Amino acid sequence: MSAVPMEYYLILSAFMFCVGVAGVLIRRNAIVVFMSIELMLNSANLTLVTFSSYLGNSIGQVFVFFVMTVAAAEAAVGLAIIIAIFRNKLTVNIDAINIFKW
Amino acid sequence: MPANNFEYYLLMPYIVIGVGIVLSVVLEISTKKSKELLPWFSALLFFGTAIYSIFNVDQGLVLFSGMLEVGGKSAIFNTIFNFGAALIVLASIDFMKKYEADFGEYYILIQSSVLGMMIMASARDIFMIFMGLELMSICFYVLAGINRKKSSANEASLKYFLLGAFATGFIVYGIALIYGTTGSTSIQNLVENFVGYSSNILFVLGMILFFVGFSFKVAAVPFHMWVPDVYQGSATTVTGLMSTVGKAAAFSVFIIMLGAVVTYGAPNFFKSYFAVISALSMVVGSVIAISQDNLKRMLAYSSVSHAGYMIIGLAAGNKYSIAGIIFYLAAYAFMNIGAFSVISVIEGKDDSRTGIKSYAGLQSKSPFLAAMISLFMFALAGIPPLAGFFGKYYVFFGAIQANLTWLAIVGVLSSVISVYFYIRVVVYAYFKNSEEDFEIESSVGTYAAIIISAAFILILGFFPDMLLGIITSAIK
Amino acid sequence: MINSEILTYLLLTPIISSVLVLFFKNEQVKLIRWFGIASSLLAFVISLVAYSQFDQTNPLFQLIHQAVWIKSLNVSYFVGVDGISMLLILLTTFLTPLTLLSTWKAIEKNVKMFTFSMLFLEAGMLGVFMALDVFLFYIFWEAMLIPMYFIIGIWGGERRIYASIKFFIFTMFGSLLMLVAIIWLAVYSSSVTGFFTTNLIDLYKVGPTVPHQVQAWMFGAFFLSFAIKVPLFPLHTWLPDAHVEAPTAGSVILAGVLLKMGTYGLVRFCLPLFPQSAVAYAPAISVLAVIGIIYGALVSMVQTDMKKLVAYSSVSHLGFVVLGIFAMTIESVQGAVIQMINHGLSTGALFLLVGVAYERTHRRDIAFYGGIAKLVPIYSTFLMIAMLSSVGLPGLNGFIGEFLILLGSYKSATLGSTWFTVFAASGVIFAAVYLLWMYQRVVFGKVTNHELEHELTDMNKREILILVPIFVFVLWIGIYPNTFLKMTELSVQTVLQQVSAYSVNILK
Amino acid sequence: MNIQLILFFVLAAIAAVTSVMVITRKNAVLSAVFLVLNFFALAGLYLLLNAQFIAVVQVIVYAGAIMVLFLFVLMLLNTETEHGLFVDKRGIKFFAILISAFVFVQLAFLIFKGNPSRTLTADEAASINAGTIQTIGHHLYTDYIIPFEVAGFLLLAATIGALVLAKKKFE
Repeated sequence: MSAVPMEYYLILSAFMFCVGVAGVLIRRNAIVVFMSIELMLNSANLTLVTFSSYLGNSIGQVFVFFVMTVAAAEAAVGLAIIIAIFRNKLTVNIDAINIFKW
Repeated sequence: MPANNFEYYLLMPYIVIGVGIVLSVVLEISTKKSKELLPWFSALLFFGTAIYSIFNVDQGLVLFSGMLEVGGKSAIFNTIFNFGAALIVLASIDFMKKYEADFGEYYILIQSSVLGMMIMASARDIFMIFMGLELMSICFYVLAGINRKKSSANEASLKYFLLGAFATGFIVYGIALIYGTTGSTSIQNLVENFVGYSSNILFVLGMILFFVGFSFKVAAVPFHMWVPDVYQGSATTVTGLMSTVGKAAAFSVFIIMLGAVVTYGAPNFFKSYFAVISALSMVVGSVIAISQDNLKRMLAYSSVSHAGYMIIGLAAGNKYSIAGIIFYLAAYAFMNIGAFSVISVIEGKDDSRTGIKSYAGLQSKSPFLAAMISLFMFALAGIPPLAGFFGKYYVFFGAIQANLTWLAIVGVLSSVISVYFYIRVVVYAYFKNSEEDFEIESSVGTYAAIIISAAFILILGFFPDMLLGIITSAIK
Repeated sequence: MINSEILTYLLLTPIISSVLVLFFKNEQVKLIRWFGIASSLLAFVISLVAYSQFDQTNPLFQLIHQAVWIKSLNVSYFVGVDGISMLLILLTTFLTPLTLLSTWKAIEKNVKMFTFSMLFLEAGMLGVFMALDVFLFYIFWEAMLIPMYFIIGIWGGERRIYASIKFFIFTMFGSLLMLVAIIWLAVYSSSVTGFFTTNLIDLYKVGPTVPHQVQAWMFGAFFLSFAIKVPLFPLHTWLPDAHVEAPTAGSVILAGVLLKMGTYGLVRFCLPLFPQSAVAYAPAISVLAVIGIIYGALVSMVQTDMKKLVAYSSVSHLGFVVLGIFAMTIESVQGAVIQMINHGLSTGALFLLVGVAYERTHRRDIAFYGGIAKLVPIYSTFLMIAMLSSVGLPGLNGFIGEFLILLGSYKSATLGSTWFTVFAASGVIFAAVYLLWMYQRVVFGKVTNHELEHELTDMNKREILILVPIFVFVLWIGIYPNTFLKMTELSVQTVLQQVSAYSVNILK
Repeated sequence: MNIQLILFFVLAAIAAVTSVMVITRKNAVLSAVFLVLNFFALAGLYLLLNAQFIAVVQVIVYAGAIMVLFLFVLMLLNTETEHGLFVDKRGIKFFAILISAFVFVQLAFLIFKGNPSRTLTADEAASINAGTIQTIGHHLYTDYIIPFEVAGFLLLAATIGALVLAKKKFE
């Protein structure tokens, strides 16, 4: 495994993180925004696993396990929120659900 | 670390709330009367835990192989969380009926969020911070949209959720880098070797990302854009909860992560970061609040600027300023919960009567509420000798000690600006004549919350040493 | 330093009675009024007792009462008086019952709240004058803002909201900068004394050791706060608004006592805490004071509204006080202190008299009145006395203060120029012009307006009862000022000694 | 070239491309599908990193459960496809992309500058051991039992929350 320099993984994860950030900022569909956030979380997971593996220490992977739990919980709540809003407004476009100024 | 039975009494608050949640779920499932029982049960739970915690501040213990720090600083925070939550529960009883969302689940979620906060404030490991944060946040996402028939609540909930999860992304990425550079998630390790780690650029980057994520949670400029909409759209009592104890929980994490700076006097590498966001928050929050006509929205911007004042303490990073932050958080909890309780009484169905115009001539409708909202506004504006003043005083004191006089000056200037919009409420309540006619339905629970908040604002104002003494003994 | 609790009792009297007022019913208007007057009279009696215990031959702070308050910041509840503050405390307790009496007819809306505010305000003012801990001083300084804000905002005139907010924000702005300076001093004090302190007696030793560059900033912060309150030109713009919109009682207290808090602060804090800076900036500040004297007088001259005229005359009179303080000679500072009292009495009387007319006619413009001498002889006489006292006629109180200030400033080494005196003296002449001119237009000649004949009735017993005590003191100070000068002499000397001890090199 | 390196580049390329696809597709369903692909690529990378347990959980939990939930909601709501990505608010979106690109450059620079591989030399045996289900399970039920308990409360709260927000009957 030492064949792949650690930086490669980190750069890939940084790239995914930034793509996720860009997705949150430019997309208007709430579900896609949420998916972009999942992308960010996954990039963080990749970093954690990379470090964990190169440190030879499993704490990072335990943490990833918790992040996944949280992501699942967030997905349940987040999608419930999106369903609730869809029932009222029949749209999940962030721009269209603006009563207040954003 | 060996933990014999004797030491478990310090764990009581966590056990009580945890068991309370389970009991509440059982109660909710098993009986139709849960709606009437749960609020009182929760209030009892919270008051009990708060009082129990405050008597344990002079003990300190790290349990569960360095996961949880009980007693000491965490006991102070537990008191703030539980007391605040108890007041909010009292204020919710009648309000949630008016808001058409008096579910038993509401109280279970509040209990869970408080458990999350307690875990955040007691964390000695980044795992605990993260899990506590998420437990609290997920409860808040739901609480913000608890009445799913209301579009405003839906919107608040969605915005809070998306930006909260976005912030979580930053926090997790930051944690990943911190873990990678320190090889552990223990805060003890982080604090002890802080200076050594800080030479590693990736560690500093991780800390900054972590702090950016939490800056979202405390609503500091430029990470504040969600605040006004969420605070305005959520149920008033929920806003009261999020803006006070929720914020206190996030600040407790800042204080934990800056432990090296506070306890060991390590150089504060993040001074300039905190100084900048605090100056921005104070000024932007105050300036935008001036033009707000909706009281909830105005208080949302004011909470941004209050976050700024508290962050001054983080920039200063000495013991005085940290004690100041904790004092400020306690005072802010009482002031804001009081203010939001008054708003919840005045508020009508369908989010009506949250505008400042509804407060015109309040004095003739209800002298009590007029006096109370004025007291809360003066306290928020930092007029001595009310609790809000001492919060600011301690924080400024720490800042000047840390040679951040310029920040203190920015702070007082933005206080002057903020005076304008706070006393505007008083102007409407006392100096203007009533424009609309409505009945104010008095409510025992809410009035109790208001009176308790007001009493503590006065007590903390006249005898600040009572609380500050406890705080200093807790953070030594 | 003998401990005495008399000042605490004095402070507690209005506080407790203001809380008690809240337990009355809204409808018990008469009872509330009597209660307010009775409790403020009680405070006056207690202040007289305090005065009887006061030792004029002791230059130090007396009647001290100290108790630990906030241990963590080493802030104590620490009160005491010297001659200057004793005099101002007496002025406060003297004026409060009179103003409460004056509102018998004028205030009908929400009497309970009004009485509460007035008593609370009295407590705040007393606290300001007796606090010997900078922190405690600041608390009282700010706390008294709230009742004044309500008094202007609820019972004021048409533009009361604007005026009250302006008043509040102006004062707040200055005082918050002072707060930063106080904290800075407290933090700095630990490097001199080894512990944080806000105790004034300790700070008198700490303040002068502050490096000059920083001291200038500290001085500036304190000075700005006091200058806004005084108000010194060009920070005076809140004053005419507040004065005009406030109800009569509010104006009387505002002019009579609140403005004195600014000048008192200059004497108590600015000079002794930062002597080097005070001496260095004295000429510049005196220029502002002199501009204020002349500007206030000129603007008064063109006013058509009586209340506004009196308000601007305050700017002019307070200019004298500031000039006297910064001339830093015994005569001038003593004159300044006497002038503070004078202004409280004579301007208070003028506001009361304007209020008396306003209650009857609801008009304040000079043009509306004319030839009232025949209609209301007592009123006209009283107005004459109040006016002459304000003008500074020899034999009345105003003369003493202004004369001492001019004399002192002429000899002053800090100012270094006699031009200040020359210009300031012109202010005296202007004052004679605008006041006498107003008097002539209002009182003499034929009755210009026939409405007056129906509406304007002469003063009743209650109103006479209010004004006579004031005039007693007007005459007393005018004829035998020694009673009052003796009281302040040693205290003023102490202040000036503190200044000269640290700034000898600058003076020479 | 080493086989691991080749595998890394293939998987990394898939992960990178699919992540871009997720945020650029007009149709949300397509985005979700690409996200699933991305998760599979990540699972592959985890295997390369000797994290077998996490790789499996990634597939089961993320790709299997969470994304199915996403797709399910997408189908349920049947939302309209968005207009083109750059039809409205072009300035803001361009700016956002610029910021993200800037952040990426910054991160990449700092990663190279921090040069973590200089200090961290992978110990193959330790690394393999760290990723086994045994080690992780051991940690989970000893040192990290308290966070694990909290996770229980978290899931309870999330369940209650989801029920409150989405249940059909509204009393």
